[in-house]
Amino acid sequence: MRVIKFVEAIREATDQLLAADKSVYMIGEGVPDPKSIFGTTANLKEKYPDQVFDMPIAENGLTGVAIGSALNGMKPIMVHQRMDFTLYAMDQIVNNAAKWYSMFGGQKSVPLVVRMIIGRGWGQGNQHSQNLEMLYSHIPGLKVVSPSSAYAAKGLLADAVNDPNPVIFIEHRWLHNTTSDVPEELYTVPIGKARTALKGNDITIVCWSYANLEVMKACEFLTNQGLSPEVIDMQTLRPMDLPAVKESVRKTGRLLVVDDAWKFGSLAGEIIASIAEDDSIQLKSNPRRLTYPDFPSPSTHALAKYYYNGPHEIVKMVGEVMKKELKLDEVMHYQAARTHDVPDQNFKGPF
Amino acid sequence: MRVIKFVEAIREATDQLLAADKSVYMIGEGVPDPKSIFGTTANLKEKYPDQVFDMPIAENGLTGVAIGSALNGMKPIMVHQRMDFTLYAMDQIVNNAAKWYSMFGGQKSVPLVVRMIIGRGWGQGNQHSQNLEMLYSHIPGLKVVSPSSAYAAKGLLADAVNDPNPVIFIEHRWLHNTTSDVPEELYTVPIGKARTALKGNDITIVCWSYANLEVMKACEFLTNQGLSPEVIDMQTLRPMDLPAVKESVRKTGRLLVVDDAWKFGSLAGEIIASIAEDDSIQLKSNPRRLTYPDFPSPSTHALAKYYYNGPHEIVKMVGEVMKKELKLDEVMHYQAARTHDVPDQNFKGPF
Amino acid sequence: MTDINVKDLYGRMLRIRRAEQEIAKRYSEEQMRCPVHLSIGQEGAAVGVAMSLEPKDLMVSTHRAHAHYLAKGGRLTGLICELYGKADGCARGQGGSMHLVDWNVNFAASTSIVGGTIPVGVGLAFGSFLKKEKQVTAVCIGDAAIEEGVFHEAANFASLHKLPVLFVSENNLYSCYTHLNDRQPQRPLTDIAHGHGMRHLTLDGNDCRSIVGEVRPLVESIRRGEGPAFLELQTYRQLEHCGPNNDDHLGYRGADEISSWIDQDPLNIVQRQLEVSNEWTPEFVAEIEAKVTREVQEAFEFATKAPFPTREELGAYIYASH
Amino acid sequence: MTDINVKDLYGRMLRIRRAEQEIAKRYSEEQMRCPVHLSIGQEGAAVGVAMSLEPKDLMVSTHRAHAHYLAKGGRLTGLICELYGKADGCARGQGGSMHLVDWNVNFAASTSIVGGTIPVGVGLAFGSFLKKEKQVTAVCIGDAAIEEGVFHEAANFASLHKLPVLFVSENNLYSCYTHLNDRQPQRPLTDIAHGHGMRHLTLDGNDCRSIVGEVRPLVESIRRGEGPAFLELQTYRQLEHCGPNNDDHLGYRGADEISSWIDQDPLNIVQRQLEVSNEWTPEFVAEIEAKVTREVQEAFEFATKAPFPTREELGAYIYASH
Ligand SMILES: Cc1ncc(C[n+]2csc(CCOP(=O)(O)OP(=O)(O)O)c2C)c(N)n1
Ligand SMILES: Cc1ncc(C[n+]2csc(CCOP(=O)(O)OP(=O)(O)O)c2C)c(N)n1
Ligand SMILES: [Mg+2]
Ligand SMILES: [Mg+2]
Repeated sequence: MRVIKFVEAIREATDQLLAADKSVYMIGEGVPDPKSIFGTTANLKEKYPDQVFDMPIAENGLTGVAIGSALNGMKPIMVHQRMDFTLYAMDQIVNNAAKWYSMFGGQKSVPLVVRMIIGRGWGQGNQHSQNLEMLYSHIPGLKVVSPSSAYAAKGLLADAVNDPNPVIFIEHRWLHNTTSDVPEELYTVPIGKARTALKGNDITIVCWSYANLEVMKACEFLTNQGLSPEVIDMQTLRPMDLPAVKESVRKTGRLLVVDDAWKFGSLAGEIIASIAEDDSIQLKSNPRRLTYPDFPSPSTHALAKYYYNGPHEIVKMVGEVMKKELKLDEVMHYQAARTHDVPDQNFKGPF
Repeated sequence: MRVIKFVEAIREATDQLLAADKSVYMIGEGVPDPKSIFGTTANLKEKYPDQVFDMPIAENGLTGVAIGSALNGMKPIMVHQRMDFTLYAMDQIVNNAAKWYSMFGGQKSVPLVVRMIIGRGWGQGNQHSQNLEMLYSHIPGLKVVSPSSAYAAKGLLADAVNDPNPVIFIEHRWLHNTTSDVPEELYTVPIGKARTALKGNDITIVCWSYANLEVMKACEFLTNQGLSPEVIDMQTLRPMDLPAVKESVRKTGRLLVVDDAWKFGSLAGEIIASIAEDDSIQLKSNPRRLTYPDFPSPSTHALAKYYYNGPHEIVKMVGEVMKKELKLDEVMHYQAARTHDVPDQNFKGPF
Repeated sequence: MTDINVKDLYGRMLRIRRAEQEIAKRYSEEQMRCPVHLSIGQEGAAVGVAMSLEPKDLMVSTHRAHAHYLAKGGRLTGLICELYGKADGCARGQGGSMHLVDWNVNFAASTSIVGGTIPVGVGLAFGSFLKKEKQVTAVCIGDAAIEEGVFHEAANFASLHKLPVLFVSENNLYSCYTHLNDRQPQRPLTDIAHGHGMRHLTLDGNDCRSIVGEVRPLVESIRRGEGPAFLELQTYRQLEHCGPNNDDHLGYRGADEISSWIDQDPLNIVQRQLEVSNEWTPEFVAEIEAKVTREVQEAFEFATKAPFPTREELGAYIYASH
Repeated sequence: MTDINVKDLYGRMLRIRRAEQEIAKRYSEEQMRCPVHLSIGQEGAAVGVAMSLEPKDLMVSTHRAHAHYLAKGGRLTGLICELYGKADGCARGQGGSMHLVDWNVNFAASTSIVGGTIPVGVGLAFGSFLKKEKQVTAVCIGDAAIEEGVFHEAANFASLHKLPVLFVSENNLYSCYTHLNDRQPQRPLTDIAHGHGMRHLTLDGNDCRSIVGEVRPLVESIRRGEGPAFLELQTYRQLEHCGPNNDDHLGYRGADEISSWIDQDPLNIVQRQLEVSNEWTPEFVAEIEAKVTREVQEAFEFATKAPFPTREELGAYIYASH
């Protein structure tokens, strides 16, 4: 199959969706500009001049505009270069988009997709690195997806655009240059379905988005030591495929959730609670979560370095859940040798 | 001691805080008007003309204004008649108030109190009945309190105003006319401390705000049947007094969290997860939660009736956690005889 | 203005007035269990704007939406059932007074968050623009809604793309109990529209006939693509902000102010116009009163007897399916 | 304008220019690991406004804040250390380029959410107003920030209460790569200020001397309680939106546009003024270049050698204590 980048997968999906349905349009600050939202919208304006738009800096108002247009037959895809900016738009997303279908008794829904990008590294700091997945995942009426690969990105975007409900589409900036097999034709990855990224028997590691990469890397160091972890990549955060998690945990009896977000009130907590509540599940040890600490990421790389979890922390936590002494030096050395405030050596900032 | 209403306790605390410190001021839509925010700001404008302000309908901008004034030496108390309206203000609350202290390396904090009222009943519907406690409780840098009585309201408001950090002060509309013993002089109830509302040994019921009233009522029907529930009234949602919950659960071995908010991603889930993670706690049965269902409250009273949990649902859920057949008819009759879309017979709407 | 049927305007306003008076009268029975923001005194604005639109044109409104909904042609039984929380309500009882909708007459929505429908209305117009449909959207708001930033964001976008939007601000001087002067600097409201590069017009919001006379050509120019416009309609709410009563005893507005506005009641103004044209005959009055009263009584009778939604409808509208 | 020391203005602008040029030069070393939005070309506006204020007056700014911070008197070492993420940074490295602060010189804050500091600035002024302090707050923003609704909410409140605020919009025609005409309707920016009942003024943002001449009296009128004012300063960013390079090869702005603005570089303008007054002497040029270069070199030397914050500072600033 063909291997392409995550950004290219988004771009291609958008291209195909715009071509397939003239009611689809793409809007966001910088969408038609030379930087083209990290490449995800490159050349789309030239190809679909009547379906691709820049916008003023007015996140709430333009979200409302997108909602209105959706009620009038369009299928907007909106994009924000950082999730942090979408706090401006909470009123329209939560009070309107999420509630339209319910508050008018099922008469019209809002087929809107809002892409939001989580920042990390290169000094992003407090206001450019927040993962606010929880703020949206808590809201009835929204769907929330958070793909971990180019393949999932393309398929979930296609499913999101065809969904009659508002869908929050979360992209981690550090996924943008990752690659995977991606079919050329348009296909869908169904919203609401988790994916077993690795089959195993000893412990269930639940994750999504960029954390999935770190978990898969950690699993190399785990399998080296004879462990057999099972990895569930959620893909959709709401409505969540809890049955998939439960099925896995029933088998392994152990649970670790890795969530790149603040701990208190995290989705990781929700998943643990859902397992803990279930009488039909017997755990062999207490479930655990690995998250951001409960404060925002500082700008200086000297401190941001210690803020994020990588394979080292994951392996360590697996050891705790397994109540096993695991060897850590290899994974520690691996992690120490990596860049820590850029996704790869080619990344030179700024965003 | 003197018994007064919740609204009067808030009004009295505000009065005393305005008198004690000229840098305290009160602002909100309708604060000086004849309805005086359900009575909580009655006559304050007359008494403190230079410290009490109405405001334009501009929640985000005025939150920013309050933040700026706080940085310049003032201690604003802002109020919103519904929590739903504060979605407009998420940017200033989350990106600025919550982060100021951290993003400038500890140089200035924002001593701001934002009162938010949760609506219920009389057809409030999707946009006037949301409990968004979770959206704020997830945010590092904020403190969040949610008192359940007139006594706690006065004391927590005093502690909030004296706190150098931004405090979200959540009031359930149905608490406004409830009464309790309240000292005349100003006192504080410390932020961050839970309260044991009832001592017992069989099950720990965790709750806060209006749910505490329903839980206490349910406990009458539980103690009648020989059960000994312990009730923990959290009072503060962030930073949360998890040690108090743990201490109680260590004793009872059973946990039910009653949370008047949507289930998925609820604080109730966070509490359950925190207990489930803790190796040092042995539970006798699976922890459970009782919450709003995962959709917004409809306007029509014919359906809102089935939306909310009362003593009946609480007793039933305690039975499930205790794995005991509990008698339900008495509590069912009690609940059926109550009004369900108004807090008491005197309430005639509209808000 | 020769093609304006003033008797028809009177009939449409009277229908709204009588319906809302009946709501006010019966509200104390406590069967309409939702907040109601009545438009009594503001019917001229609603009918004037609605009659300047074509049926295919869209309208959105606010918490105070009864008049707009009815003026646009919304079903009276749909409104009354909605207030009673019945399954035949225009939003199946899920919405209540502040959440009205009737897509059959292109009344797209009213919602209860101040400012909430403004960008949605602009978005409806953006949809028309993208689809190249010659459809105008009227965004009906109060005087306070322009304090919300989202108004400006929406207005800027509408002006930038010359979208077919008519912003209608019914300036009734108050936001709940707070006077305009305590919320905005003293300058004409329409200066804001000018700031966004938009055309604007200030009219007597109680003179329905002249609203139609002025606004029809404006709407047609908007339809032709000449860009959005902002209309300030000066009017007055006669009852309390929310609820069925008069609350002037609270003293937030002066007796002179009130009485001068009552004198300028939109029904009075049209009556005087019909008197001048000798169309105000006892027969006309009797006939229109009878017709309107009958419709109102029938709607209440229908609504009070109509069934509530069944429990199955609780939580039935979480997600739309493909 | 006789009391304006133009040589002093030149020196202040040059300090900013040389500091930012050094940042640009060293950025590729990858030791300043945070986004930088340089103000090269816009120093005249920053210095002109700062020199119209008194030291006790407050200022807030945006993502593009280096010039404002330095013009207001902010420590150069504090800025450079902040870019390097060092503990001596003005925000202890927690903020980075977009989060500057120096309360010693009343530079209250810059933040990275567009529009975020606007109401905060108005709030600072509300604080001064409540405390009856004769302190003016300058709210420095770009041309795009006025598209955010929060600007309007803040402007309305400032105008309503006649707060001591000077809004300064540096109109450099672009928001990242998007031209003003693709974001706002074609009308003077200042019409927006008029809409909020505010005084306004449009000036050549590169002519530092005339900015000071015009703005000083304006600031004093604001201080006297005559209400806020809005200043549009027309200027141009010479480098890329974010980063150390020129990116005009991307083709988003025309060569003529660029060259005419480069010709109007704020340093050139003041140089010409000094030539006319015969103050542009080789001695002056040599002396000021040497002084500024020395300060800049010392600051970088200090910053590159300065220690990073220690791990204990991670998570040290969650809550302030009593
Ligand atoms: C965001 C938000 N803030 C506050 C309110 C409470 N509220 C309901 S109506 C209203 C006044 C609106 O005034 P205006 O826009 O002039 O409309 P009018 O009521 O006069 O028709 C207010 C403040 C609300 N519903 N939504
Ligand atoms: C709320 C928000 N939306 C978008 C951005 C991304 N962004 C950063 S700077 C900028 C352009 C700002 O333009 P302007 O206000 O004219 O300032 P300039 O960069 O020209 O100085 C944008 C869109 C942001 N930081 N915050
Ligand atoms: Mg009004
Ligand atoms: Mg600009």
